[in-house]
Amino acid sequence: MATAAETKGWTRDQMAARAAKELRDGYYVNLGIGIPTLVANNIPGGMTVTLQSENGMLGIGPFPYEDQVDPDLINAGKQTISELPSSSYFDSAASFAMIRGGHIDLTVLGAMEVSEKGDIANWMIPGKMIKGMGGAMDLVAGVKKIIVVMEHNAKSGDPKFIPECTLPLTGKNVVDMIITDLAVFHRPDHDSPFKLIELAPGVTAEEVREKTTANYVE
Amino acid sequence: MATAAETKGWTRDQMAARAAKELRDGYYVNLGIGIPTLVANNIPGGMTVTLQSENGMLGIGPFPYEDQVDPDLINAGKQTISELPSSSYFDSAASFAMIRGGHIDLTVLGAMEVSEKGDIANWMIPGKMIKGMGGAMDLVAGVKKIIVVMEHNAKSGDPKFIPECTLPLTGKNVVDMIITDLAVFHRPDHDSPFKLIELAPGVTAEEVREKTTANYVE
Amino acid sequence: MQKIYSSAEEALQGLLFDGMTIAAGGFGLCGIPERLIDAIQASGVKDLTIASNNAGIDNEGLGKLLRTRQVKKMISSYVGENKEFERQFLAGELEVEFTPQGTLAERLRAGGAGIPGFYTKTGVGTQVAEGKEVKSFDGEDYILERGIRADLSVVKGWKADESGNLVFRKTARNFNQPAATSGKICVAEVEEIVPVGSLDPDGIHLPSIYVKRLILGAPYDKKIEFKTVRQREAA
Amino acid sequence: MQKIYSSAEEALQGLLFDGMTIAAGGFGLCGIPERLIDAIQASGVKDLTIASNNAGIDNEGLGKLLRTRQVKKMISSYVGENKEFERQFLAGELEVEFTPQGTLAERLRAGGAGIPGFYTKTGVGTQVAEGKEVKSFDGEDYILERGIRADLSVVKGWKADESGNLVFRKTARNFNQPAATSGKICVAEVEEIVPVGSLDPDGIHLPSIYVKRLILGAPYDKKIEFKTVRQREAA
Repeated sequence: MATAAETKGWTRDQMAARAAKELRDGYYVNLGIGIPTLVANNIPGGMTVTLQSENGMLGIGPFPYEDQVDPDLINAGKQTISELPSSSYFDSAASFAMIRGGHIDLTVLGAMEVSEKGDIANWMIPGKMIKGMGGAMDLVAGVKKIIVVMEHNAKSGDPKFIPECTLPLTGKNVVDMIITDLAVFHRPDHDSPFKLIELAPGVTAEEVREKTTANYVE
Repeated sequence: MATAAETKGWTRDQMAARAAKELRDGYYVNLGIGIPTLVANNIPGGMTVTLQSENGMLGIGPFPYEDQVDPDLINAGKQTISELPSSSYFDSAASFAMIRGGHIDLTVLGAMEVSEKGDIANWMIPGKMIKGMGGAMDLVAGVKKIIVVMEHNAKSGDPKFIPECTLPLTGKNVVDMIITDLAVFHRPDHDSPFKLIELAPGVTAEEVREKTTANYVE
Repeated sequence: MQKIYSSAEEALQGLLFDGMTIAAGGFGLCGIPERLIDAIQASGVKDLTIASNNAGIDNEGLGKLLRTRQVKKMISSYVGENKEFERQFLAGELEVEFTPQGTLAERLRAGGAGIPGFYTKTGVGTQVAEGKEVKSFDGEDYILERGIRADLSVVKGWKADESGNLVFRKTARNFNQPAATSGKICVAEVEEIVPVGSLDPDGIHLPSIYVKRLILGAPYDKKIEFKTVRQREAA
Repeated sequence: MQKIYSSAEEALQGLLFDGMTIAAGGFGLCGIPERLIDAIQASGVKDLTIASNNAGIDNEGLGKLLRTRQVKKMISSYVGENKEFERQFLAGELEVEFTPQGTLAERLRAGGAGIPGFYTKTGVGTQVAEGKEVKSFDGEDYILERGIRADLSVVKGWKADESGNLVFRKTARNFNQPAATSGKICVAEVEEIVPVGSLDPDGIHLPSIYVKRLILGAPYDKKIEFKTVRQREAA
C-alpha cells in the first residue's frame, strides 16, 4: 500500500481532506459536486458540520441503503441521499435566501480556472454545449468563504491558476482559497494577493512556480 | 323594533351587509377594523369566503369562547380569534407577499377621506399623535378590489368623498367602491370616474349631491 | 367553491393559450408536475415560455414538451442531461435565458409577491449582468433582476386538503413553492387529497389561496436521475 | 457546537453595543422575545435602532426599553397603545421611521436574503415615497425600499430542537421568521427545547442555520392586548 509520503502531490481524497481542515465546529457548509463532495467523508471527529443542499435541505445524510432510496430525497447533484435527525427542508427561494444572505459559512467548489484576482470560471466553455450555471453563481456571490479545489494543471498541462480567466466568469473577485494537487493558496481578504501557504508532499515551491502563471506571494 | 324601511340611510351593520354583497364564492378577503369587521357576519350562506389576517393567517374563525382564548391566536387588530379546520399560518413576509402580489380578491377598509380620483387617506391626521399606517398602505396597493366603507360625512358635517384629499394619503388612485350610510359609488377601472350606483333607503340623489363635494357620475 | 377537478385536462380547461408563460415546479425530475405536463402536451398549446429550473431529460418532464416543439423559450439555471434540448438549442430553434438558480427562485417569488425588481450580487461581473442595471449599495455593486409573473403555474405537491392547502415532501418542495405563487393562476397535482382539517395549520407549505385548481395525480412512478446507495456492512 | 445558553443575559454576552441595530420579532404583544428584551434592558446598552412592527405598550415588550430611554430610533409600522412612546416622540426625543407593515416584513426578509433593495407599489404617491427612487416597470410606478441587515435579531419561538431548528405557534410566528434572518446573529428564546429528531423535518419554520444561540424562556405569562370572546348559547 502506498503511503502519502511516497506519492508526489495530493490525491483527490487528500485534496478533499485538506479542504476539510478549513471546517470549524458549528459550520454550515455547501459542497459542490466532484472532489468537493469528498470533503463530507473528512469531517474531523467531534465536530458538528451541517451540509446544505441548495435544492432545499439542511443536514445532508450519507447515501441511502438500497431499501431507503427515496425519489423525493436528492441532493443538488440529483443523487439520492438520506436525512439526519437534525435535517430540515425548505423551498428553493428560502434556500437561496440562506446562500445569498451570507448565512452559509463555507463552500467548496471545483473550477476550470481561477485568476490571481480571485475570479472563478466553472460553468461554461464557449463552443461547447452550455448546460447552465445552476447554483454556482449564487454560491460564489453569497457564501462567506469560497474554497476552490482543482487539479493544478489541466490535462493539457495548462495552468488553471492564471493571471486572468479566459472562460466566462462564474464570479468576480470571490475566491478565498485554492487547493490543488500540488499546493494551497490563500488570501486573508479580497484586496490582498494570494499567498502560497502549503505544499503537497514531495512538491517544491519552484515546481509550483513553474506550473503556475498567476502571480502570488510566496 | 325599527325596520330598515323606517330608518333613513344605512346603519353600520347595513353598510357592512351592503359590502358583503360584493363577495363571491371562493374569494379571499381582508377586512379592516371597525365597520369592515362586521362584513364577516354577513357572508351569504352557501358561499365559501376565506378571511386573511395580515399578521399571518388565512381562515379567521369567530371570536373564541372564554375557555378557548389563546394569546398566540390574534387578528391584525390584536383581538383574540379562533381557527377553522381550513386555517393556515405563515410569517409576516409571506403574508404580505400574498397581499402585495395581488392574491387577495377584496379588501374592505374604513377611511377618513376618499378623493374623486380614488385616493384614500386613512392613517394620519397631522398635528395629532401619529400611530403609523400598519398594513393599510400594503393592502390598498396590492389587493385586487378595494372597497371603502365610511360615514358619508364627518361628525362636523364635512364631506368625506371629496375632490382632493387634504390628509396624507394611504394610497393614490386605488379605491374601486365607496359604501357610505347614504349611497354606493363604483368605478369599473382606475381611469373612470366614480358613479353613484345605489341609494340607501329614504335617501335621494339630490341629498347625496348636496352632501358630497367630489365629482361623480349619476 | 370546488377546487378539485377530475383530470389534468379538465383542470387546465380555459387556461392555455399560445405564447403564454408557464412557471413549473420541480428540480430535475424531483417534484415535477407530471400529469399537468402531459395534459399541456396533449393540448398542443405552443410557443410557450417556461420558467423552470431544469428542462427535464429526454422524454421525461418538460423534455416531453421540447420533443413536441411546444416550447419557444426556457428560463432555467441548468439544462444538462437532455439531448433533444441540446439539438434544438444548437440549431437555434429554442431560446434559453440562463438564470442563476437562486436568482430564478427569487424572481419567481418576487413576481408572486408584487415585486417587479430586486437587486442581487449574484452574477455581478459575469455574462449574466450584461444589459442589466447595476446599482451600488453601501459601496458594493448589485444587478437588477426582474420578478416573473407567469400566466400559469403548474406544481406538484404531496398532500392537499379539499380547500387547497398543500404540503410538500422532503426535497420535492424545491421550486414548487415559489413557482406556485408566481402564476396568475396555479394548478396543483398531488399524491393524496385529504379532508379539510387533516393537515396541521402550522405546517401548511402553500396556503389554499394559491391553489385554484387541484387534481389527484396518483399513482406516481417517481423517476430517479442518479441512484446512489451505500452498502450495509456485513453483520 | 452548543447553542443552548442558560440565561438570556448569557446568550447576549458579547453581542450588545451602543448604537447597534436590533431586529425584533412579534406583533403587538404576540410572540415577542420577552426574556431577551428584559436582558437588553438590564444590560443598559443604549442608542438602539430597533426594527420591530410595534413598539410594545407601556412597560410591556419594547415599551420597557423606551421607558429606560435606551432606544434612539424605531423602524415600525404601528406604534399606538403606548403613552411613553407618544411622549418621547412628541418631545422629539425618539426618532421613528414609519414603514408600511408589508414593506417592513419584506425589508427584513430582503436584508437576510442578501437583497439590498427591492421595488414595491406600496406607498407610491404617499409620504412613504418621499426621498425614495421611483422606477417604472411595465408602465407602473414603484419605489425602491432597502433591505435591513440588523446587527442582532431577537426572536421568540414555540419549540426548538437542540440543534436550533425552530417552530412557531399560530399567529405568534408573524415577524419572528423574517426578523430572525435579518440579523448578523440571531438569538432565540423558546417555550420548550426538545431533543434533535423530535421535530418534523418538513415542518421546520426556521432552520437551525439561523439560530446561533438559544434559551429556554419558559414559563411565559402571555399577555393579551384585546381579549374578545363570544358567549356559548344556553343549552
